[in-house]
Amino acid sequence: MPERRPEHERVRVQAAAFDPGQEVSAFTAALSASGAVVSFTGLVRDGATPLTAMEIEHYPGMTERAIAAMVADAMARFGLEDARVIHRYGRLSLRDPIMMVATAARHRADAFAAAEFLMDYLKSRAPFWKKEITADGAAWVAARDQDEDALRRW
Amino acid sequence: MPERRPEHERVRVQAAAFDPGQEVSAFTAALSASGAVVSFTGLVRDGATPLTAMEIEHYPGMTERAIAAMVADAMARFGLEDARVIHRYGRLSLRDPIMMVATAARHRADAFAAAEFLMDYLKSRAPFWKKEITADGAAWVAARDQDEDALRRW
Amino acid sequence: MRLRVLYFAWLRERIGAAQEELETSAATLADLVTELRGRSDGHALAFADLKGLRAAIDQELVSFDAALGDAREVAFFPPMTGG
Amino acid sequence: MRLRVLYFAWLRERIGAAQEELETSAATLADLVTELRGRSDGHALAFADLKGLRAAIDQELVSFDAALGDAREVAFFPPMTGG
Repeated sequence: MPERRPEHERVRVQAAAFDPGQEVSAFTAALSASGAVVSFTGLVRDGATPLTAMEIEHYPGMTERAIAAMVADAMARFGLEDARVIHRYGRLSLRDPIMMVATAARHRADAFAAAEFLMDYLKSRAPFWKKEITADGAAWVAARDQDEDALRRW
Repeated sequence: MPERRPEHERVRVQAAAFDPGQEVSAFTAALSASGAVVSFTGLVRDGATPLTAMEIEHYPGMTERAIAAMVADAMARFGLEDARVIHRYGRLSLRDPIMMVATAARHRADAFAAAEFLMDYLKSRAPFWKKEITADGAAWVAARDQDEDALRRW
Repeated sequence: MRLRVLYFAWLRERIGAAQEELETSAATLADLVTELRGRSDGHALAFADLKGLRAAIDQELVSFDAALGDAREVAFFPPMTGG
Repeated sequence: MRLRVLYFAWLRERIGAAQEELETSAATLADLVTELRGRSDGHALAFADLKGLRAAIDQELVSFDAALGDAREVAFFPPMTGG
């Protein structure tokens, strides 16, 4: 395994848009020992009512700390060569990428498990709050019990 | 859901190299109803002995048929909006992408499960055979019992 | 003790402020909530039911029985909906 | 019945050919294997132990007790190692 990237380079919390494909290319190009790369991208999509926009509020400072801790945990638990988390905040449009996770390990089982682990923790433990704006008005997205339950498997 | 892409456009078996990031971008850009995209990329990596090259043999015709059937199965089973499988054959170098899978669904659980399902079937049911070329000579990669066992969970 | 208190999402909207600086002698987060409820009708409404709320002390997620200790920043918010 | 038989990976190397055209009256894949074993030492060696082998009839994976029916293409190979 090569020298490991500092934790803070693995996490980006930003207002700017990003291209998940470009991130996957850059992430993959920097690997040296992995046989398996998994990526997850979350996109803004319509709910029951067509969406005008999504607004994401976050807790600057705590967000980066919380995600860096999750990434360090995933790196150790699944023996990853590298991992990446990018998460946007601010105003997003339909179909915009909201966030992505990438993981790299020797074998596929670890890369998949690490990506799912990070997604489960990001959903319920990273301080982001989504608001959906539709023709009917704006409404905060409610946390789902099944997202909280998903943490129990780890 | 928009009109679905014909099955054969979802599967590519090719000697040419490909860029997994570019594929993720194109795949994601064509979606309209999904909130979750998962990609898996398999890379050539060193085993116990440093690798000179990898040669992948396949069964032309059967390969495409077998993969198209897996993809159709995954689409129905996990309610996917779209899926993509690309798999190379021929001579590959260290760190080259060997293959990739991409899946898109409304929710992350289905996108992850479909990608793992496709990987498990590709490993043991798509007619590819890998040969590792090292300084010691060439050796066919042996199938692993755990790859066969992985199919039992579906 | 001087404390910065932050509010997020609908809690922020209900209270009508993203942050407040205040002086408190509360020993725990629950004590602090009791104090905050007295500040306005908006606060009282926002903190009516703690079951649907989460809290952090100095950017670490904690439960409502956590001691404030020498905390400098406390935050209250609804369950997170990231990812 | 005229049949095209394909070999892949180490089976191909051991037999020394990627494909053969042959005339057979074998009813099942197992019968065909018995015939093939007689063709050369390489064939006999390649088909010594069927436990480590897989087979397809007209590009569909089947077990060794499968009937040949009106098959046109039969393939033999080791367990797949794709992905």
